[in-house]
Amino acid sequence: MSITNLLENWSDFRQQHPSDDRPHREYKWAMSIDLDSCTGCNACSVACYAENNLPVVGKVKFSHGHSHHWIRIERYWDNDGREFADQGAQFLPMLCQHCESAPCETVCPVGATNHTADGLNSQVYNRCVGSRYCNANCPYKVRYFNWYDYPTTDNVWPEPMNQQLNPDVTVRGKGVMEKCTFCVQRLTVAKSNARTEGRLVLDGEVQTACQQVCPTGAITFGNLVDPLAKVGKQWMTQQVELNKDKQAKNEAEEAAKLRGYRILEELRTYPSVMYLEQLRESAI
Amino acid sequence: MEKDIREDIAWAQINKDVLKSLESPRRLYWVILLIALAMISVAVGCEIYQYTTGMGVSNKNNSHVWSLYIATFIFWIGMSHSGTLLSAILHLMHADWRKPIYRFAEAMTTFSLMTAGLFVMVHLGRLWQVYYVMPYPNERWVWPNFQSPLVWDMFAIATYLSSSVLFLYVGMIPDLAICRDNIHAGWRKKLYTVMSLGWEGTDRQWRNFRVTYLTIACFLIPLAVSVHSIVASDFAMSNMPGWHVTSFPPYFVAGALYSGCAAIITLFIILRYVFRFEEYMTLPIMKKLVRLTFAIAMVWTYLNLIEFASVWYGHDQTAKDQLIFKATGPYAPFFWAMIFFGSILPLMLAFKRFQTHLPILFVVSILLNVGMWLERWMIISPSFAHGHYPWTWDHDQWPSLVQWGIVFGSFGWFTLLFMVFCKVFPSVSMYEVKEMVYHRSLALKHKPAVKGDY
Amino acid sequence: MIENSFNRRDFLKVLGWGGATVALSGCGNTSVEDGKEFVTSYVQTADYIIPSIGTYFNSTCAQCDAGCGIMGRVREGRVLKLEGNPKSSINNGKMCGLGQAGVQAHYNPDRIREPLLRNGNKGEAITWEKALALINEKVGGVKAENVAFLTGGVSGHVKVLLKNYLDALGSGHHYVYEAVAPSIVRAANKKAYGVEMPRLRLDKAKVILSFGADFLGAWISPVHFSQQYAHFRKADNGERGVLVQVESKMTLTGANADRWLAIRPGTEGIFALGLINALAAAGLSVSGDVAAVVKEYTTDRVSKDTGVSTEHIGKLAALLKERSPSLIIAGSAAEGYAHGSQNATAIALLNQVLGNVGKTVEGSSSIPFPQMAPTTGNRLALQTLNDNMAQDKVKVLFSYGANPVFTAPVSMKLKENLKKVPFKVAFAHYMDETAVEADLVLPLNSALEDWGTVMPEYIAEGAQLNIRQPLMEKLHPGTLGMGDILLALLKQHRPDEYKGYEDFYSYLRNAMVSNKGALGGANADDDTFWEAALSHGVVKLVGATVNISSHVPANGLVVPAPFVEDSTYPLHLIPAVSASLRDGRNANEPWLQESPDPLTTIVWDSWVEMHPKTAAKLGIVEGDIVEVASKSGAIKAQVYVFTGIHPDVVSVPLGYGHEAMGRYAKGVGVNAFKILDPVFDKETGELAMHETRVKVSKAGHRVIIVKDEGPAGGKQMGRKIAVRMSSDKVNLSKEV
Amino acid sequence: MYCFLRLSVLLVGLIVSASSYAVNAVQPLTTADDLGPKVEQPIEFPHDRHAGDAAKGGMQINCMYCHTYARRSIVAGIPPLQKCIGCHQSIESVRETPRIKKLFEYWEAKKAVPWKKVHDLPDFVRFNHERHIQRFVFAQNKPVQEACGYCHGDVKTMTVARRQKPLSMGWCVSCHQKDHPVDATSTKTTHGPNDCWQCHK
Repeated sequence: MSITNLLENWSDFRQQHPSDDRPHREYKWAMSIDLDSCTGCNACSVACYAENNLPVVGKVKFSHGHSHHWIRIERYWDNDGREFADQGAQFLPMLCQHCESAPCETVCPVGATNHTADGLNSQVYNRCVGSRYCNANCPYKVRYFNWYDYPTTDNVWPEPMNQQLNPDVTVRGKGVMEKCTFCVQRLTVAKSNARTEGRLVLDGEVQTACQQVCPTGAITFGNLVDPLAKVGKQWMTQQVELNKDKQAKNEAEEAAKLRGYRILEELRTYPSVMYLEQLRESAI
Repeated sequence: MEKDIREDIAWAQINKDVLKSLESPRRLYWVILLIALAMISVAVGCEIYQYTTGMGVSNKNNSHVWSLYIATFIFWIGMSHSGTLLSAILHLMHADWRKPIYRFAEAMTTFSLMTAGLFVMVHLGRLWQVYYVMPYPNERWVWPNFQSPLVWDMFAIATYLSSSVLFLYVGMIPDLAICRDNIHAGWRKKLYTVMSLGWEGTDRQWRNFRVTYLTIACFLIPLAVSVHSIVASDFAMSNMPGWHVTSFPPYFVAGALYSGCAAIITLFIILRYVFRFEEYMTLPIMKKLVRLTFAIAMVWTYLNLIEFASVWYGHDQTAKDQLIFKATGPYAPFFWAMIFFGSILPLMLAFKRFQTHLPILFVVSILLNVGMWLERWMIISPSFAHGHYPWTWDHDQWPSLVQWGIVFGSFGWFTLLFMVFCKVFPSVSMYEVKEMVYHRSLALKHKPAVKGDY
Repeated sequence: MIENSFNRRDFLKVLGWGGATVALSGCGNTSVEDGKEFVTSYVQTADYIIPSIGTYFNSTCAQCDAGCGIMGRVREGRVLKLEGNPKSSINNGKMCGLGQAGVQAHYNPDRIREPLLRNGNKGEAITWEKALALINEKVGGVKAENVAFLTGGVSGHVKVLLKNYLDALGSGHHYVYEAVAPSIVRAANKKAYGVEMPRLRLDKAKVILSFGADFLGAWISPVHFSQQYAHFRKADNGERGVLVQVESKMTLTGANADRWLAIRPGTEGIFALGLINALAAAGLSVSGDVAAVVKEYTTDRVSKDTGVSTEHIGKLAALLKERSPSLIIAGSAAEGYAHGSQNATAIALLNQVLGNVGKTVEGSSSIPFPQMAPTTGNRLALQTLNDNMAQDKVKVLFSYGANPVFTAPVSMKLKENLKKVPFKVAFAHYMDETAVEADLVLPLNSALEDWGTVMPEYIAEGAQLNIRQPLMEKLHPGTLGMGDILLALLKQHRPDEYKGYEDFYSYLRNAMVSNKGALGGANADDDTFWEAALSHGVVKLVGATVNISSHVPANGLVVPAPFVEDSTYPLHLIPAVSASLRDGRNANEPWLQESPDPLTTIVWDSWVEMHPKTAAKLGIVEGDIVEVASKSGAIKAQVYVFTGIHPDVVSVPLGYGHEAMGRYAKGVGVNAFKILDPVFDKETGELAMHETRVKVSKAGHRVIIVKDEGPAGGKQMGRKIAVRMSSDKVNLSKEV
Repeated sequence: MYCFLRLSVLLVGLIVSASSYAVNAVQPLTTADDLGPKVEQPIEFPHDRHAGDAAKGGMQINCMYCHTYARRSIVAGIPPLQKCIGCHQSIESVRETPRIKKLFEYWEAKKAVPWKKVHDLPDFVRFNHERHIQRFVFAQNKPVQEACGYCHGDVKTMTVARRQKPLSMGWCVSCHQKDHPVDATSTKTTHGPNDCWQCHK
């Protein structure tokens, strides 16, 4: 608690985005989402409600923009002026991007949101004072604030619905910020088990709720440090590098053949979620 | 040109006039007090409702996480700069016309800071945990996040508040002594006796007094500049389009001085009437004040244009969209109102005929502050409504009555504090006015007024 | 997973203790364990039960009829979350949002908790003994043919018991009713392929042409099809299948199509024949009779009739010709008309011409236990029942797994006819519209606390019997499983035959174990077999493959010309089946109400979809409340304008507009079933869902639609957010 | 003007000295014990008889014989009634004592004993027994009672267990900042993890 130990721990509390002198040691959790497989069916979103004790706010509060969906399906149209949306829609599951240099982390006055050693963007509910600076500074607006005290609000978790609540996840009271955690409760268990057996978590050993439910397997999640992890291979083949704000491939020629990209990368947030572009057949 | 103050006022007269303000103001004073109380009760009601029900009732949402509270917070911080400007800066510059009016300006500083402080609290989702923001040895062994501009705010405001209170108090000591000697009964007597710290006006006391006062003045100026620069960095340090602007700190400071001066004009007129200070708060002084305000207004306008230009010629398309949205979107009326009140209206002050026309000045000065308040709001809300991420844009989320109620009430709170102060303490610095009169009279006797250190 | 020493039901009892002491306090940040001052402690327990570690048990999802295998996470006696059961070939460990919400059906606060007997206008609680006795008495009082049993699709042992019960009564009538079932397509398939539901191998197809089959959203077995779809989009060799969707209202599947063709409602058959013609013209060998049928469907004419441009027809024909095998699917858009059967047949014909039959359209396999095979429902059944009720032929009516009062069009006058039935029994979870009408309401166990077996209609490979087992102790002691009720009822008639079974569990166990040979447990002892079955959640059956025939009766196939303009009712109403609400049975699960509709992102309300052109013509903008009036009725709802719908069509989602059922469903949106016109498919007599013609008029005020989409709409405003590229640019085989 | 200088020099001096003190001020690495409230248990379980030293008439039973979940779950857990009975039905000597009678009453009624929590952490905290036991008992071969004792105090001398340590965050951190050898043999040491999500959920 002395200033000294503050200064010492500082670097630990403040994980910078990985550079050559500070690489991720054991784990770097990351995700990739194939927009060509994603059908926009919303299963991931509902699964997230089930896993993470998200409150159902109801029509009125939803209309005021008080909704809580840690992973939301955005639907974009791309029929410029044509009579019909005849190439369908573009669905995009948007969740916390767990940026390696997250804008939200630096601004929180009480350090309630930090970067973990595994490259997660952590949110500590009971430390949060509700200044909402983090959401103000989040370019993706994927943080959700508890505008009301949902545990005590009627018809959010009426008896016996509260028995469904997941004991591994805190039920957030009023006035705290929350967001996607990459299902950290699952990660922690997996890591603990692996540690007991004296190994690292194997690829596929742990799944996020959204990934596990996704009927088309559009979501891949895993440890970017693990050379065997599918997610790592995907990032590799797509030539998307975690600690770049401009990908070399975009200048290069073969850029046209690769469909991996990260959203609002140019803001230097270094997101941990890579998206794969949607495809459309040109023959029809 | 007319005189700032009559040289032939007897010192006794000065005491008498000023002390009178502690006794019997006009009836208007009490009316103002009542109104202020009413306004406060509104705010308190709203806050209790919000505290118990949750921030949702202020009708913010996940796109508009900040709104009027922060805007008004900045507004009050800005207001606080006037005092420092008048007393500290002008003091160092030996502009002696400030003497009759700096006291209440300093009071303003203090009280607007107190009001601003309240908004930080009102804004928090978990007000009951606010102490997490302060660094103190605790059983959790954790510190606040020193990277966060909000923590800097906390420090800056705390320091600024404490030192400006000190400044106000120290500057008051001789006058408190006067009060002590002229009031013969009641709690006031005790109060003044204690507060005047046994001031006798000996030569030594005066010397130390001057040094201390000077020291604090020097100390205060950098503080004043830093405090609003830090508030500015709340925004400049973030990556929101419309906030991420390098020129914000000077821009904010200018705006702060601006609204401060405008507020001084307003209060100048009120006090002059309520406490019958016509002899001291004279029109020539007002004229100087108005000119100062005009100058600052132009500086602010200039910085405003700089901001627009830097956005416009910068390569950031998002920020550009944001600017266009401000000027054309649902916020356009307020945006243009801000431009009008902030940059067009002050042009009036350039004309002599208005510079001393109190009714007009009263209205104008208030409108200037409305403009300043709008400026703060226009910095906050449009950026939330139209940020980086189109899917979460939200153009029709307006602050609820709860928010308006609390903002409204804060003005009552400020007025109450200020008015009570003016009734309990001399709102015109007697000893400095005496100095002023003395020097003027010397000057009259065709002696060059002594400048420099004395 | 479950070791023998430990009795399955004791285990539930034991775990019940943990569940009992769950409290949720609201102050600050808490968890379900907050305010729980006791340590979870057991009398005795199995060593796989470790406090704070979830145990998974397999069962079967009951949210829709697809019969996905589920895997429930149980902790301290409470089921917390459902995952897919990897062992089930239907969903291979995956799930849909609807299935996820199963826990909310289980924990739903509006479930009925004890038997209710009508007393005037309200139900009063009675004991089960009383209830069953009452049924016995009532049934005894009438002739057997006056007893009617209305159910949704049933299968497995419950079906067996049900049949036995009806036999015991002396053949009462069993009506199997499903409000939104592909019954016309089934009939057409039967004719064309010899099987009602052939296996569609999306994963083998290179091109899929779907006529309004929402196989990614709500059609038959969406989770299964979604998995195949993923493989179809990205085959192992990196080939990417092409999906073309032809329909008048964009479905979720349409939103994922490479080309979505807005077709004039009802002209799907014409389009199919036109394609055959175009293919023949392009040199595809077509048998003479077929050629004769299609010869006048020239591309120009088809384009004129269907509103699809000749260019697209040409391209599509070319695509189908060069990329084989393809797969043509007839969905609700094709079958929803009075000539639905012809449409479906024409589409089947296209499949046959393209030689897909046997390649991407495969025969299913026969089921060793026909008595357990699923009986699929249709709308005709309700018609018949309704007529019988109207003629006072029904004295006692049982209703199970169906909510006809909600799903029947007003034109049927079902509610009135119900009144003529002296004694109505509803087996229900909620006080839904039908239960409200009933005289006796019997509360059922939720699917997560019930025993049973399910045999899904659509099974990906082979045949399988899904186990449904309790994941936790009953929430409400007053509820019973359907199996238990039927068993009790049977005991009234055949006591000696069933007295051996203390409850449905013992019956089920016995029935399974005694057949273990056929259930693939020939050389396991009873317990091992039984426990294995429970822990797998599915029992694989060996069923002979039914060979699929391919002789679509081409000659005599006529598809009527497109609809003539109707000046009073200019628009077609398409009642959309949403992936989450379906026919409305799940409307009381808040997660589903709050998860935005994929295309419109609207929540907590129903809406009227409309093309901008139509809206402009009617002077309507988004958010206007309009009245949608058909010959049979009218509903009011908010308008959502978008380009995913044909200008001649308006669409309203089904499943909303409950007048009862529970706090989350009641009064949310409007019920589109109500205003459907009584038009029927000529061959099957099924209600033609898409035949309703409507007129739309402003009903005055305007509202702000509650949806997730912001003011930017679906636009990205120059940001690089959701990016799309042409598929010939990438080489998927290189990808991981 | 001199006084002015003097004053500022004084101020600067003050600040410097204060901060230099703050920088070097070292915190104690563990905070003082803090005795928790007495908890009324349904059966007054004598830990000292079961786990206590033989000298003091204890049975020296390993903590994990009863709290068997500690090494494989985040909670240490209470043994099922089964387990108590397992031993006690063959211990005739104490069969008739009131506590054991009570125990058997529960058993006959097939009712679980409603043991109360003694060490109750806030619900936003995830304390993982498994990790600590694995680390200190199995990796470092620390005696079980010592390892458990770090947080639970000297239970083997108590009858009904009672909280002894503050269980405050600072208290946890104080230990997580210590360096411990990774296992019994190696000289390599590491300190406990200090990122928030390790313990906060």
